[in-house]
Amino acid sequence: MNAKTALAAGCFFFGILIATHAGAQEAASEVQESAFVFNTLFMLIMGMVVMFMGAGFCMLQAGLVRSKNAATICLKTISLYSVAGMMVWLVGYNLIYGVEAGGLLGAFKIWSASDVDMAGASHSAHSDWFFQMVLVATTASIVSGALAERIKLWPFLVFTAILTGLIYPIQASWVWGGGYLNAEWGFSDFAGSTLVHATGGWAAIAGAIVLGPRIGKYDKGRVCPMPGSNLPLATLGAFILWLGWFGFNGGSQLASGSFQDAGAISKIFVNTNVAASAGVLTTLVLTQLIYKKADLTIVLTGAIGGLVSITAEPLAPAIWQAVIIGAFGGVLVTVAVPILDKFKIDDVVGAIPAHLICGIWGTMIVPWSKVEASIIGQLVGVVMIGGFVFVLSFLVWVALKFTVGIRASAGNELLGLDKAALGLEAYPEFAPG
Amino acid sequence: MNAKTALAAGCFFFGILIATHAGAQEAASEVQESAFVFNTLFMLIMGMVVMFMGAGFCMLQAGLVRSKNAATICLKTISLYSVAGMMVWLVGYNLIYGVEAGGLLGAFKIWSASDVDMAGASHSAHSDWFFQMVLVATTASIVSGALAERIKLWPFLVFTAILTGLIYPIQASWVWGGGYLNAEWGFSDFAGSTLVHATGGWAAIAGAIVLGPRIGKYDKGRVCPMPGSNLPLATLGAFILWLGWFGFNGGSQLASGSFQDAGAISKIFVNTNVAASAGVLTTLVLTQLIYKKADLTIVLTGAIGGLVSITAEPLAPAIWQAVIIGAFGGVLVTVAVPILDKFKIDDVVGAIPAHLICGIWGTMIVPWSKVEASIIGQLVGVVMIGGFVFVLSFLVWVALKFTVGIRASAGNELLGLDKAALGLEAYPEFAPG
Amino acid sequence: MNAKTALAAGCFFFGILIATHAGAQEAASEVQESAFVFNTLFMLIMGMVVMFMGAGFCMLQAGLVRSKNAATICLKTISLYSVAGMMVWLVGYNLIYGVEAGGLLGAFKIWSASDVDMAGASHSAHSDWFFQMVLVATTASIVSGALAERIKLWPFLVFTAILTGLIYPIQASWVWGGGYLNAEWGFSDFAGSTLVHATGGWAAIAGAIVLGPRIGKYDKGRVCPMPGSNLPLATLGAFILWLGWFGFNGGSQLASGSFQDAGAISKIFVNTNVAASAGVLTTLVLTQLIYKKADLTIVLTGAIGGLVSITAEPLAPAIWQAVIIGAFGGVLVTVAVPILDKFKIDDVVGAIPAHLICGIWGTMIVPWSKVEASIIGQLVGVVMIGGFVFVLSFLVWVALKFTVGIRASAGNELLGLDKAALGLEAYPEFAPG
Amino acid sequence: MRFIIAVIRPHKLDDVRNALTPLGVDGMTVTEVKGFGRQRGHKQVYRGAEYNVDFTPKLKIEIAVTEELVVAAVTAIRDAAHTGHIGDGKVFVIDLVDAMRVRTGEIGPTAL
Amino acid sequence: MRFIIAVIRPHKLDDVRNALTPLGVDGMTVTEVKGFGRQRGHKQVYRGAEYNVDFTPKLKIEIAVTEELVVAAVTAIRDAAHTGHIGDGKVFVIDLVDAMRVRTGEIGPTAL
Amino acid sequence: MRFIIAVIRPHKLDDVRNALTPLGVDGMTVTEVKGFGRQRGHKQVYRGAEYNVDFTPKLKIEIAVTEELVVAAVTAIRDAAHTGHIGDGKVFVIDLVDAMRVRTGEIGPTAL
Ligand SMILES: Nc1ncnc2c1ncn2[C@@H]1O[C@H](COP(=O)(O)OP(=O)(O)O)[C@@H](O)[C@H]1O
Ligand SMILES: Nc1ncnc2c1ncn2[C@@H]1O[C@H](COP(=O)(O)OP(=O)(O)O)[C@@H](O)[C@H]1O
Ligand SMILES: Nc1ncnc2c1ncn2[C@@H]1O[C@H](COP(=O)(O)OP(=O)(O)O)[C@@H](O)[C@H]1O
Repeated sequence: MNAKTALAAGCFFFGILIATHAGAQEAASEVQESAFVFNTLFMLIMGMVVMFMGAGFCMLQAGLVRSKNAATICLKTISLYSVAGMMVWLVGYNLIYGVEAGGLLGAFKIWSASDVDMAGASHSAHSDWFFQMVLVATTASIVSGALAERIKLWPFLVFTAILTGLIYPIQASWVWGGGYLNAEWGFSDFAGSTLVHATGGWAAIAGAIVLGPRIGKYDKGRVCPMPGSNLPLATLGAFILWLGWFGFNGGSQLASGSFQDAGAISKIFVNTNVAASAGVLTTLVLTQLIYKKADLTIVLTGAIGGLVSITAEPLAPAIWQAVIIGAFGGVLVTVAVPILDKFKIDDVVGAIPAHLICGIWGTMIVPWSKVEASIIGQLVGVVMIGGFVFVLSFLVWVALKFTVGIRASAGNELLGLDKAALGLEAYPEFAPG
Repeated sequence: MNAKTALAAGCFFFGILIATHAGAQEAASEVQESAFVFNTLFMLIMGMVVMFMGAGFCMLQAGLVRSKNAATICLKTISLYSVAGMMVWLVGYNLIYGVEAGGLLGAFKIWSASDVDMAGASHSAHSDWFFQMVLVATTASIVSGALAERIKLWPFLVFTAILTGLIYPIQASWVWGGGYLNAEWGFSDFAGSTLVHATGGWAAIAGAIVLGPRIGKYDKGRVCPMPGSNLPLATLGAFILWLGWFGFNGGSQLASGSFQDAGAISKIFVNTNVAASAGVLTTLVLTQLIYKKADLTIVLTGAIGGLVSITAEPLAPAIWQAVIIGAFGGVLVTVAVPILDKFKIDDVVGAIPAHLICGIWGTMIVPWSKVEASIIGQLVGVVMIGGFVFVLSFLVWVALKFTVGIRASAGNELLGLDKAALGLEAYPEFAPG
Repeated sequence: MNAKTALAAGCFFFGILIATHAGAQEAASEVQESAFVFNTLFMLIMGMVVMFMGAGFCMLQAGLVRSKNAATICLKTISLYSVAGMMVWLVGYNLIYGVEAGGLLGAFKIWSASDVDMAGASHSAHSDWFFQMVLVATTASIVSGALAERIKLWPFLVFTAILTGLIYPIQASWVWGGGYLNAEWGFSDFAGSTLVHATGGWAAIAGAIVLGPRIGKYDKGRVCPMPGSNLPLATLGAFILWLGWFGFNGGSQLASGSFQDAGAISKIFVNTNVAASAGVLTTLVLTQLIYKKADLTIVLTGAIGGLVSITAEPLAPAIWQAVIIGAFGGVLVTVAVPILDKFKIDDVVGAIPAHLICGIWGTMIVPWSKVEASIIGQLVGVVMIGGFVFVLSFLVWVALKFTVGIRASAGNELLGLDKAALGLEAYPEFAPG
Repeated sequence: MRFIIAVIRPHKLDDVRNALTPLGVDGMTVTEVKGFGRQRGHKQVYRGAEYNVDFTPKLKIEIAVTEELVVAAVTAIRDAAHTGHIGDGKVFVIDLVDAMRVRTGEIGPTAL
Repeated sequence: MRFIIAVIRPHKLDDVRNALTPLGVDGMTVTEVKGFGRQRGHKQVYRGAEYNVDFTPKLKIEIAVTEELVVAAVTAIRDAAHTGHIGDGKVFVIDLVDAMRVRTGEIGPTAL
Repeated sequence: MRFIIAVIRPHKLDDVRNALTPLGVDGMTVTEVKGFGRQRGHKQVYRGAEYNVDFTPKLKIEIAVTEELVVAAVTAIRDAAHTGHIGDGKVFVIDLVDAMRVRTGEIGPTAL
């Protein structure tokens, strides 16, 4: 090879290099753009589905309360979703994600999107905010169901603001924000069995204790059922929640634009679905065996229990493991519903069995399918978050109780909150007893 | 460099050129295909969500009418959606998009897809048709709610055909079709505060005036409320509408396959959500202050009012601006509901406050956040479209009134339209008063 | 050109070759990854929408039964969805897709995902499983509506298990699994007018015959209507089904990541929508003409009839053909509802007219728009699948009848299945007659 | 004392009540009932099958009054409930042996 | 004149009405009521707690008839409403002092 | 025999029933009614318009008893239904001419 040819060859290789490099850059940016779009749209669509869970909770709860309190629970559900939206913007989001690695408390700062230049991001900041916000709203919805039929509207909304603005975000920062539990204990909670559901459940049980049971629920040691007024609506609610859970668990993958992500989401969908089915079938069989009657309302709670159980880890388990995890959630629900009654904790819609107890179960069973998780790490997370949420919620409830009061007057409770607080009736034409 | 080497080098650069060019073409076509798929799927999915708003309107209205008219409003809602689907195909679509730049009237032509070769398009023509169609159906749904409980079925459907086939498409062509208002005035209405919502509201108010109030609604100067029969259903409807609005506003970006588009859609989602939340919380607080009772039905209207308010420009505002825009929508709704009653305009479900008044507000406030829009341009659009829709609708209503008649007989109205026109009852087993 | 230059040129071309090859490979893998993601997410989202049809069937049926059986139908709907989820996993899926080309029977094997390496696949195996599963659940939902108000819960669930685990998968394998009907007859059923809907309809009619009509439905030769208790809920159900159908028909494209696929899905959406609209408007006009009253419940069945009619081929027809196909579905529904009553086949919710009769119609009309399909091939498919499903279902129903019994006792039927089997009431506070 | 049972059209309730109040009748008990009478019910169609709903919704009003008030009350009801069409309703008068106000335990006419 | 109050099983309404019409009874008023009697209500389970719903849904039929018709009417009701099981219901007969048809103002037996 | 008609507050039903059972009253018929009395209804607001709902939901209890039981029954009802506030309700006593148990055809006091 002479110099000239060498030059030509050099040119050649240099040219190729440029071409390849330019191509690679372009390709990389295209790939990145495509992934950005996939991830962003995915989180928006899944977030939209989770948002619809608000309607699910609303229908479930409106169906399970007595008709004299149905309009009030509807008002609470749409209001709490609105409060959550405001609080996550004003404080919550930056409390969750403004925490430093291994830290315990994030930043107090109104959120605004940082992604003026989106080219470096995996997905749009707004889409992330939206998805996180709808998760927070879920937590607040859980509380409203348990305390229905006797709590006053405004104190409830004050608690909701504190829950969605402070309590939830702080504990969520420990895990999803990369804080203490994530950094020190490798606590693993994929879509929030503990962070979302048990948190809602702890806040609910604290409220139920401070608030006390509905008048007449526990009479002379007997449990006096107060049957839900509209079971088809409650069933619709359970179906909507089930649907929403695909968004909840699937969306928590937080990315969709690659083989791995799309495959993972698919597996999450399947596991989520079989866990819910297993929860349904277990409660169906158990209530038939125990009570000789298949109890629709427990079966609905069973579906939710199965869903909560798989939420901590919907990706790692094999299908048969997901079935077992969901089925045991159904067992827990069936057992826990009457046990709560034993302790005179009046949980109108079964929020505590489904979200708290199954939330703990789902979190503790993670190591079974996910090797990176440890039982001890999970336990620390469950206890630490549980303790934090329960104690703080309890204090807030007590504070509210002894200042503005949280409980409707006995007269108003007997009359029904709809007439008392709203001045209207949910079903004014269908005279209830 | 000698000739040969020069030749080699020439070949080389030429080769690179070809390679790059071919690569670029291929890459371009891949990018274009990917964007096409993103955009098309996005519009289909968002369109699907908007389609579901039909169910939302149906539930909202079925919940807010008296039970003796609930089945009729259900029939109307599913029928008007069907009529809209036919009319947009037969005339509407080509009236909207067949207009010449700056023009006032599009083409009268049955629509069929032009994209035999999709390679040049940004998205599939069918997906565009679908999305436009569901927007039109929304407009028609607005009318049905305001006129409920007294209008005859068939004249209503005739009006619906005219509204969805002529009135809506003609005014929409002035803006979205690139016609007069767009070309001459830069009128800006991103997702249709005026084009969809105020248009529905103008048609509704014209109808309400021609039709008159329900028997007994205004008795000796007093307003005699006729409470909605099923508020949980109405709440479900509001939730579904809220959900649908993500499709409505988000989908109006009309594209999703780039950083910019995906980012924009995300921001739209967030702004849409906070505006609705603000509408809810404002009406909640205001009704509590004014009436000493939080009024669920006004809160639901407040959610919709907030949503309509942000619809004209869900992208440009900062979050805090969206909050204010939505909140003021809530104020307008709270104030407008009783004012309409003062004028004895009987709007059964609050369609006029939410869609017309908030639609105007949302359109007029666009320049606050979007520099390209001018107050004068917005005003011209609001007035011109309002005048056109109101006058034409009024004439059609009057024409229908004096030919076939639009109002059910007093006997049928007292009996209830369900029994009178449908020969059945919405809730036959639950004896209403 | 001398040797050296030739060498250089050779190098050059070789280099380009490599570069192009490598670029092509990379590009190919990116394209493939992008298509994989598109296809997978598409099937998950569409599957999610189809899953929601469970809620649609539940509401439709809960609204169309008498209130004393409403909770039971809710329990059945959520339970059958769960049973289907289990059975498709345990046997169904591998029966469908484990068949050899042209074969009649697939493999009996629990399903697990094969796509450890997703790089070669068009979409994730889990997403495919999910989409197939929700289709199967649809079939089972059809049956539950027809047999409502008199069938015992547990035998119904046993039948559901057999239907979703064996009957449906075996016949589906003949077509979608590439089995006999596909290989030998080119039987064409895009989204399942026959495979899903007629199959559900055949199982339902077999059950209705074996089970007999509700007590009092046919009294001394007269038809004694038993009006549905909650028509707004039924309308909600129809809307949800309509929504779900976009997932059903659109999702059956099974791919979305290309011009062709995205364009096809768009056309499917449009055709699906106009067919449903045509079904609605036809039944609306016909019931008004025949009965002088527009019958909401038949209109709802008409929407579903239009949808089922277009399901066998939602892609090939021009819009006007889709309109005609759907409209004739509406005619069939209007005519078939009273004819079934003539034969004293008591189909509570109109499942047989909508799903079976329109399913056959939709399948037989495929050759009109799709040249590859033949009338004879379609006929063979309809008859063979119809015969197989009907006979097998009939035998299973008879077997169940003479072993455990399928019919609630007359006392329980009069009392209502809710009180009898569930020990609760759907609407305990709204005293029904 | 007499116990008046009046079956009237539902939308006449306010008129009847307003006609009775001036007479000094300040208590009544209203029940939603189904009336079967000369008035035919209405035809309904459900999924293609016509059938007759035999009953018409009515309200039943029960009023305990002192003897002196009976004629005035019955006349007032008639005037207020009258439309002249079949289905206007009926008024029945029954002897009332005794009455008691639960709140005070008062008995007899003062309890009304 | 007599005022007959019959409490019957809900699904017996048509039978009872059909039994009365031939006798010349062409008016009656029906109310949905809850009956407490020897017939036990039914057990319900709600979320794991069993409880007894004490009442059974019944229909109350009120018929004003002339004295001559009372025995025939009561017998007809008994035959039509009878099943032989606990919960068949009761018939009460009260004296009817006066009756009026609102439409015409007719009074006494012709008003029935 | 007497026919007792008592209008009470809805949540007092169980108390009243429990007060009557020991007296040997083992049948009664309960109807949901709307009461208009001195007790004002409640204010409701609907979409910004206030209005008064004049009626209050009450339960009407009908009990056929033998003459001896009347005083005891009425007293028992009063004690059980009493709260001392307006709206406690009323009890009316009517003469019962005859009674029949449908199941057995028994007539008179044994039918109660
Ligand atoms: N004999 C009766 N006993 C009890 N209720 C009656 C009797 N006759 C009529 N009614 C009640 O009065 C209502 C009106 O009766 P109807 O015969 O239609 O009135 P009219 O006699 O004015 O034509 C009926 O619907 C029924 O509720
Ligand atoms: N003493 C009574 N006063 C009023 N209603 C009664 C009385 N006894 C029975 N009833 C009514 O009759 C219905 C049937 O009574 P029940 O005791 O079950 O019948 P039977 O005597 O045939 O066993 C009860 O549900 C109740 O509505
Ligand atoms: N004269 C009457 N006739 C029939 N029912 C009456 C009469 N007076 C009262 N009632 C019934 O009794 C209920 C209680 O009456 P109210 O006047 O409020 O009680 P109180 O006299 O203790 O203040 C009323 O709601 C009504 O249903």
